[in-house]
Amino acid sequence: MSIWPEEDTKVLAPGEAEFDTVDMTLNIGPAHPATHGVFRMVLTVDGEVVVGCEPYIGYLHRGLEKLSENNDYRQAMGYWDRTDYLAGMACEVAYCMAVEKLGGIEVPERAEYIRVIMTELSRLNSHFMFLGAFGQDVGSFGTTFTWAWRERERIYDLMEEVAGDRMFPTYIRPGGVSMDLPENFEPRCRWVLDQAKRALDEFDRLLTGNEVFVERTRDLSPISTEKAIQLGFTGPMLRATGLPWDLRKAEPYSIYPRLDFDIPVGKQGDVFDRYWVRLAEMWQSIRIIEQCLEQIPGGLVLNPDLPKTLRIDSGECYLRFEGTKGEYGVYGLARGGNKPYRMKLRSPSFCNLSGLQELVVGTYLADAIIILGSIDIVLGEVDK
Amino acid sequence: MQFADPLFGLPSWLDAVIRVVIIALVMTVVVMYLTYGERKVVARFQQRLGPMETGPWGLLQAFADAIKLVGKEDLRPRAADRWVFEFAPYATFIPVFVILVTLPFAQDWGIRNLTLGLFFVFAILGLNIVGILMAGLGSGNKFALLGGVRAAAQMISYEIPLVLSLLTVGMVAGTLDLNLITLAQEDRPYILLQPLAFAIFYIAMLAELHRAPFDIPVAESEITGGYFVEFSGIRWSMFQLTEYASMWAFSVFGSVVFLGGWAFPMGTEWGWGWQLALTLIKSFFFIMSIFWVRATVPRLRVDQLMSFCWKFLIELSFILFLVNAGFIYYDVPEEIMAAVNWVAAIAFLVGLYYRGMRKARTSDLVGLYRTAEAPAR
Amino acid sequence: MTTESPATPEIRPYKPDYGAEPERLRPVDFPASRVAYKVVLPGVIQTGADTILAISRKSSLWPMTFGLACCAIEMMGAFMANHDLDRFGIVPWASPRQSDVMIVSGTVTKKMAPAVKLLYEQMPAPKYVISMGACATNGGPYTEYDRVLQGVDKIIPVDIYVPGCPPRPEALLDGFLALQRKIMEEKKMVG
Amino acid sequence: MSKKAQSGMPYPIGKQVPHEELKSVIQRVLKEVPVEFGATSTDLDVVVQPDDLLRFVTGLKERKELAFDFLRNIAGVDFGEEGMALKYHFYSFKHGHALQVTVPLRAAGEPHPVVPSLTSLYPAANWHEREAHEMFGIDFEGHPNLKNLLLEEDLHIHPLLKAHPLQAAEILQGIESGPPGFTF
Repeated sequence: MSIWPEEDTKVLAPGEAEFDTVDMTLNIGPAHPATHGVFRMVLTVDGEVVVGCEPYIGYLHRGLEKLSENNDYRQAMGYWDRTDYLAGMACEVAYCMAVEKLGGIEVPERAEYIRVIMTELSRLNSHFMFLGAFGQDVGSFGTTFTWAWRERERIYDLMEEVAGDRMFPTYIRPGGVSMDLPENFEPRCRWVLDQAKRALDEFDRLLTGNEVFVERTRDLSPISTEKAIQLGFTGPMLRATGLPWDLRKAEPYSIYPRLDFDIPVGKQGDVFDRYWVRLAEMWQSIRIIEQCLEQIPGGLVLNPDLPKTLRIDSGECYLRFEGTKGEYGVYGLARGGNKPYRMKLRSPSFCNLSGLQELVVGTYLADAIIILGSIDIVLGEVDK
Repeated sequence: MQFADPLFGLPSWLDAVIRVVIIALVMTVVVMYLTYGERKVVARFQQRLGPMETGPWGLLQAFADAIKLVGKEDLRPRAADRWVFEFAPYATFIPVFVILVTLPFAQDWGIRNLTLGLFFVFAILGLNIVGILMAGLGSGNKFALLGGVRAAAQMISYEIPLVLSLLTVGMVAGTLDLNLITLAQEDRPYILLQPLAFAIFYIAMLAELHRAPFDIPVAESEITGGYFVEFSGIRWSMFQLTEYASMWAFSVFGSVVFLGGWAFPMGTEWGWGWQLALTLIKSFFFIMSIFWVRATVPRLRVDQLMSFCWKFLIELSFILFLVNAGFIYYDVPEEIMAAVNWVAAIAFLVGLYYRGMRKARTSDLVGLYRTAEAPAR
Repeated sequence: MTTESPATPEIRPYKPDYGAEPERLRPVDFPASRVAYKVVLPGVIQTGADTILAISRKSSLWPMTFGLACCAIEMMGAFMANHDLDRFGIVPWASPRQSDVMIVSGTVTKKMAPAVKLLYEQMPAPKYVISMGACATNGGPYTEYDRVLQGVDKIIPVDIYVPGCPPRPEALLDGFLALQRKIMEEKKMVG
Repeated sequence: MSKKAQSGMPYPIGKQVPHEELKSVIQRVLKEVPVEFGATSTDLDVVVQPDDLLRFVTGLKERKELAFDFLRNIAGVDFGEEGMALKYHFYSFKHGHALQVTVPLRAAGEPHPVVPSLTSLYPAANWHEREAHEMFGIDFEGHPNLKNLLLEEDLHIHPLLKAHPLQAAEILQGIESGPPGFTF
């Protein structure tokens, strides 16, 4: 007599699974070193392979749009630069451009140049953060992080000299910028750019030239251009698939048509291409800033005709701006008064993140972390 | 002088106790300064300063950490299995300490010399896994479970190439006695005879120690620390002690087997103090290289790690073992054996290098419509 | 209900009231039996074990790697090369079980609040909280939105408040130094 | 270098389409759907009734002359008593033109205003519609997973309605008339 019940001693037919595996639900976040903030995803893993992914956002939902509706046009700007907090100045530029579109406000030419310089410095800043955090995700123990932060501190110092604060100076105003550049801005800026070039070279050697790094990222979660467009990807996520679609070229604004720069694209939209596109974009940003420093004219930096309180009778716009993560869209509606009637943010991280499920399922658990890192989310922007 | 001649003519068991106490104290201090040293070295790689304010140049930092950890609350999660959870740190630590029993720090000076010392080390190495699995399973945490299972798979896999590469050396030396192996390296260390075995040993050692690029079981950015994620206070510091003590034990072991330990280059001419210093200096070279690798190399993925071991490293170490066995069986002169091994080692390293170069060329990877190009270097 | 309505509300000058200051910080008197080692071993142990423990605690404050919002960027900046909190023995750890300090760096929303509280409860006993920035202190610019918690001190006790929006890394560093002073002040109580 | 590379692109990048041209194309191609035209300061605006929305957007996506393959954004607007509106922003990578579609809705309240969901056409609409659902209480018919995205899952408030108030900021200590401190 067997001590085992009959049904337990089942003989597997050929072709049946050798093991019965049980899926495990793994909760990552909202406080986890790899989630870049307070993002939470619930992964269903079969051993090490991810078979399901459910993203949860909203842990930093702090009412950007509601508060914008209840504040003066200029007061509301403080909420907008805290959306993409890695590149505060770029968000200010986008918001101010939306207000200018609503009110039909002119901007002096010098201010346009200053805005482009600040936007591209912010882009450098944000992409340096990406490089550092991505290296951390892949597992290089903080070395990339500190190296990237060394450059970020230089850029922050420069911004502080220009505007008075490191991250959120509210330096850009509707109708221009709040004050002129300091006297020694040009040599300082060139010095910072030279250091950034050197750092980019170092990163190219440290990460792009690293066997382990390339082995980890290459051919990981490739995505086609059509699929990326369907999922609403923009920015480096879309350009990594091979489509050179950049709003600075596609729907030109500000003084970008006068500048000579290229759009780096990837080939197959895998994680390595996303990394490479960002790295190459930084070289282009440096080119843009150098051209701006040469071309910048003199003159006023703030439109002098503006009233103290901005009142816009009516207007509607959907302003798109090539933010650091993709298309940073601001839908604005004015119906009189000194407050915007409605301000809606179309944040690139939000839309890029919504396709996470498509990218992650079928990869390994360790890969899910670096895929999330390669999307380069900023939670302030995702959760608004 | 016989090995383990009792100190001052004490009874044998009392002598052993005294030696164990000495080794335990030295080990604790060494581990403390290894944590300090790692923070300093890695900080320098990251262009920081590292601990500076606690004592002169931060020298007391490790003591502050240790005392603080003793004073922390000892938490046990409700989901944890009580006995498994509480004994896991000890089950992890004891095997590492037992390895130290047989290591010759100077001529005829260790706790006890064992005739089958190498075999003893292999036997004890595997026991570590039990404690790690206990920690992983007993914590009642999924991250810890993943970390424990990853650690078990990784350590069992990499034990095979580790043992094979060391057996090759034992075969060349003709003994498994660690003291005699060291003595045999009086005029040339075995790294000159067996460079490929050294390379395999180094890689497998990194995997056994969970150091980068094989720090998959303790990956901070993935599973927030792995099997010890739920441990706090003194129990967590036992894991930390295990990590650094095993790093030190492996370094001493590696320098004894491959770098000539206390024997190379001065043989028995120098006194035991110099011999001890030689052993420690060589082991710190090992440790420094481990820190260096950690600060620069990203982490592998678990399947890449496994396939590297099972599809490449084990085959390579088997071939190495058989070829060297053939050399010894047919009494091939030592020079020819060294030359063949050097050719193989250089081919191994060059192969790895070219593999890396082949993958890392960005110009091949990017851009059907490439309109931007990073400046040529 | 009083009949007369106050014409102008009386405006008192702002005077912070933290309770009786010396009372709160006065050392606890232990019975003689608990400090017996001082009597038994005079000259051997000159400083009390509590002092050594407090010095160790203040020299090895390990915060949790845990960023909420914009302030987290400046918090990372404080750990990096330019400001390097590692000089003071402050290194971040991923798991709350191994951490001593929780830096609440950013806006705590009501959706996030249970997680913050859980993380605080997961930390082992001598634990400190630094509320970094205006949002964590009282909601900051977002305080009027009803999904935002008006200060993290509603759910967990806070030791140090660091002002700023966001505070500079130097300010966070100053917060840590203040926490170190606080640990030394209250050493008799944590024993 | 850039000239040569751009000649091989499948999409015309940087081409600007005047509003009038796009308007005439829509009038020609989708004449069975009753629409009104307007303009914002950036885009051509088309007002479509909710019942016609799915038919209209399917036409926008599938007609070769229009080929709006990219849904940029969905923004809800609350006009209080006057009702609500949804603003859809589309873009065509193929032709390089952009369009805003306005869908007027009845005012908020019970029952919620209903709009057909666009997730079957544009997977990108998924999160945008969930956001509009929780912020304005608009129901999207045919959405696969219509639950709260940014707010807590069991919370049924609609913060972006104009009727939703902001809360009073608490002042912990200072010149307020009550005793210092706060209440839970």
